Amino acid sequence: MFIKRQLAIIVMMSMGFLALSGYFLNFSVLREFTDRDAPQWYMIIAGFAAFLGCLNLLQLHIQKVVNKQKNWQYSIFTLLGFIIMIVFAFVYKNVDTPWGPHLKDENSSFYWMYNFIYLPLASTMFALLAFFVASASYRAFRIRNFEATLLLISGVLLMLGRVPIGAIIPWWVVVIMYVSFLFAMIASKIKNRKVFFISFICVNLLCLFLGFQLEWNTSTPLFLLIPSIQEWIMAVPATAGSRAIMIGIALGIVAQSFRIITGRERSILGD
Amino acid sequence: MSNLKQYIYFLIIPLIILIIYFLNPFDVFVDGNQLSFVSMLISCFMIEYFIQKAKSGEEIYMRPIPAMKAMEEAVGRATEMGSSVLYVPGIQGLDEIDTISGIIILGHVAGMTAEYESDLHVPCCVPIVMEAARESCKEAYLKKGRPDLYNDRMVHYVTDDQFAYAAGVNGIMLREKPAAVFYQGKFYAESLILAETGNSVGAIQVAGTGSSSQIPFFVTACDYVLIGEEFYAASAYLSGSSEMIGSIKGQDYVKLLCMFFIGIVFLSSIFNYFGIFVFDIMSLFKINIIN
Amino acid sequence: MERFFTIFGSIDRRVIFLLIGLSVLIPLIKPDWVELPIKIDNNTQIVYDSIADLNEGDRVLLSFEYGASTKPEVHPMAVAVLKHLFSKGIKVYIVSLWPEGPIMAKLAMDEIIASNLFNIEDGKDYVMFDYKVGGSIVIKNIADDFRGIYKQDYNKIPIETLPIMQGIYNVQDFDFVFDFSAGVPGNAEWVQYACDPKEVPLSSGCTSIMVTDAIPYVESGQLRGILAGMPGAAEYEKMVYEYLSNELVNNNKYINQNANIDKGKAFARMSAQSVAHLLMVIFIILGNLSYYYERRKKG
Amino acid sequence: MIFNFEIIGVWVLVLMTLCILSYLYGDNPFYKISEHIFVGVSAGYVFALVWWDQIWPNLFGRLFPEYVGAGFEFSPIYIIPLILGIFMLFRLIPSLSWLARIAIAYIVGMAAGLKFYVYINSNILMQIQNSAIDLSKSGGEIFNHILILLGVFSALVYFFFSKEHKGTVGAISKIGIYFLMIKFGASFGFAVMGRISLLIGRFEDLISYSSYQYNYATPIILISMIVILGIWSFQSSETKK
Repeated sequence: MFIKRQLAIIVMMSMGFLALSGYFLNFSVLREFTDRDAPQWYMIIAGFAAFLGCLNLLQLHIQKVVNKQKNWQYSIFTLLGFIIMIVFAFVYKNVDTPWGPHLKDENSSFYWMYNFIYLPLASTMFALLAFFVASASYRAFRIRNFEATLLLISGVLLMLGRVPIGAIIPWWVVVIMYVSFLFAMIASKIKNRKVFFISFICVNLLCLFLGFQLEWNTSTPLFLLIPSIQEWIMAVPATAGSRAIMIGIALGIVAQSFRIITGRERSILGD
Repeated sequence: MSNLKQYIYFLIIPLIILIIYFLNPFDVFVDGNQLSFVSMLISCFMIEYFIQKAKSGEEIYMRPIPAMKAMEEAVGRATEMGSSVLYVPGIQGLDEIDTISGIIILGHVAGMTAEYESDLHVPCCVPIVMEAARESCKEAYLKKGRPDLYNDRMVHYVTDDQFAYAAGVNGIMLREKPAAVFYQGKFYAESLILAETGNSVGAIQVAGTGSSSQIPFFVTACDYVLIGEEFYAASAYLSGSSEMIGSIKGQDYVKLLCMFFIGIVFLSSIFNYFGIFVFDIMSLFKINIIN
Repeated sequence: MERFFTIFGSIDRRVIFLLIGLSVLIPLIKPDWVELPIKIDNNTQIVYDSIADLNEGDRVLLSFEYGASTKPEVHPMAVAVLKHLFSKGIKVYIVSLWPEGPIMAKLAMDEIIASNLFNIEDGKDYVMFDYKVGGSIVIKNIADDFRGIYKQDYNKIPIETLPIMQGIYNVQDFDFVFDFSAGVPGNAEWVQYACDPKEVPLSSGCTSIMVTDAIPYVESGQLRGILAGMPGAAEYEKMVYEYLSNELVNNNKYINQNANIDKGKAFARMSAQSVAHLLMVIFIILGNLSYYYERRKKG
Repeated sequence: MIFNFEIIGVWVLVLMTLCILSYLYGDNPFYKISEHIFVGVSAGYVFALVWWDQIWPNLFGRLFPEYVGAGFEFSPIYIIPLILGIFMLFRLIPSLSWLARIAIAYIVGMAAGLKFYVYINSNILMQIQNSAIDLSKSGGEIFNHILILLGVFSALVYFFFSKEHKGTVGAISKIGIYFLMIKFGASFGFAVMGRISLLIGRFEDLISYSSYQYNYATPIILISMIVILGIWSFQSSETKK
């Protein structure tokens, strides 16, 4: 059927073209549309879809309760929470503020639910990440190869360098870190273990001796201060990486948008 | 396509457009947006050129991306183990290209699950994404000749809120123990909660996102990751049609052009400093979104 | 030794969770057990200097783009920046692009007023506006036509009647823009849609996770420094604290002489943060050692 | 003993916080309850916001300005999103469900058009512009700048799809990966910092609610929860046996 299939694709292509040309054509109506109305319309359409979402949610959990599926008891809590919120949003507001602004009135029932149930749940869920990040880094920051080593070094330096503890790490620890890193890189080249360890210790001692000679304890050079190393990592290699990713993402989006506007990528419309 | 036709399409037409644009008859075009227009035009025609070239049958080499091969593997393993495939299309609306890409990839994954006859489960964060995802899945099952396996309950809505969604999907993972989990779309802070939980239930995880700050978490907790640009190219890669692959090649050339311009700007700023020539290329690259 | 590390490698992750929890909890309950000096990051210094360079009577636009879930990180910055601005007699304009923004802005202003440090008046020294839907579109509109989008302030007073609003028509009428952000829309949108094209100096305080995305803008000068997460907030608090104590002695006319200055919230939290980071690094090192032994055992 | 709505609220708040935190012990009934409440409440919350902040003022406020009074003028063009929105609802009627496709097509097309322009500008052209170097700066800064450029170049080479990563291209792309990895490590480090900060915020709340003023909400709930959890896990291990 033409109308069922092709119409949607035509709408997609022409909307893409229209939205894009709004930036270049000197018609105020079109400009107004791309600047203001087009995103607003998205919100409105998405708002209508929200009805579908809520119906889906109700259907899913009611089914679960009715059919007594596994863990059905918990679905009652979901349904209760949802219905209470809807009642406080549309039926009972407990304050004199008009409908709508009452959502943000500190004395309304809706705000009470928001403040004492929704907020703590959301922020605790967010804070749970602190624990996950710990177990993730414990497992993930392992020296499997050179790339993983870089990930680890820049991560650890950042963690230390950004908090006060980084500033009190003395220069000689950093010297030993540098030497260890250097030896870790050339480890595969030196076969003899004894030679490796002796030279490792010798180089360390040499560097420390040099440090005392140059009086690094009184005036530590910047490259031996964790916070400064951290600043440099942020300013240089991390910036380069961010920039490349930014450009890459933009190119990906440009190509994807081009495919959509020219009607080549249409599987999203079920075609 | 003959050479002459190629010239007409990819040299003459853009030139004519440019001439019209710069002559600006009747003040049709906005002033101050020239650079954007030119770069847009160049990138469009460049991509189109390679699409046409690919269409006319030219072989195009595509570097293999392990994460894409892994998708099929993951679905296969889920079938073997008799458990389901979970697909998470991100938490943003349909007005983000990331989500759109995620839904397109979902179409391909749904095709695989239809073929392998494994269960697919798509919890959505935004109702409108749910509708688009349903459309895409239904079609994929139809195309593979298995409309009987599809039902609307596969794709369902959880909730719009970021962390409530994360909690909900977490629950699904903990209690259903899927063997393969896909994260394709736009993610924010919840990425780590999801990826860590998926890891703890022992699923094969394939992630793809354009949110650069979340990539590290996927890199550390998932088995395969599509990083940044790879994610947007994945849908074209997976479709395997010559048109799509051509567009990726075109995109590569736009990238080359970007690098070229970075070099030009860099060199010209050096020349400027020494006064070798006075043309300030920076003024050309000063963009103006608002004008 | 070797056995210890192999056991450690297979440790239950709940033990890690418990230790992380304690490492945060103990310094919070007993803050004087660990006290550490704070070193100022370069980017924080740039932010401070840019604001210190502003003159009396300058106008600064503050944008609140965070909510309750990211409040611990960003809120202390907002309070410290407000203190810094008011102590210099700068006029402050507050807009919000997140639904929770006005609530946060109100909390910050309440804290400032409760501290009784400054004699400030709503509508004269500062003005607040309600949340507007639209994200980057709102930023675009602020850049072009401020009055087109904001007709009245937070207290529903028409802006034509507000003395502080005289001469404010678009973003170029502000001397500085400061953005507190925790996501999208945030500082990237301010750079792209308003401050870079209109050449208005912009600075930002944001959550830690946003920093690596924002840093290209800092390096290119489109953002004047950045306050990065809670440590950034603590550093800024420290600088403002020192500045205020100094000004109090110098009889700054904007500061009440009988008020007492507090150090700020983030400052006190830094020891918990430090201990948790240190613990994390120790975990990473131990994890690597156990990984090393595990691999050696497997050959 | 003080008793009012705020105190009840605080008790609920502490209970909810601890229920979520109990997930760290493992999946348990407390977590399941709070998770399900969270899903329901947030869905209701978002729906209320969508209606009262979006559809009501932005759509009906423009179609019936006098009745709604949201400060907009009458704009008949907003009939179009209304129609598209209703198309969306036709999803519920199988024979008309194809109409929803048109609404989706509108959104996808519009997103493609808008993002195309925005990303070319903000991510590509702006970054090209930033690569200009200022030679009047110090030697170190110039070195850093060149290093950044090299990093950007090599990382972009990594993203080439139609070139095999072998030989020179392979070597350069390898360097590109190193830059990307450092960036990811830095992001990770910052994320650790941010998450810990949020946890600190949460714990501060819990600590402040453990005072007499709030009837010792935190310690009482915490202890009773630990006891119940202990009994629960003991029982469930019994049944497993």
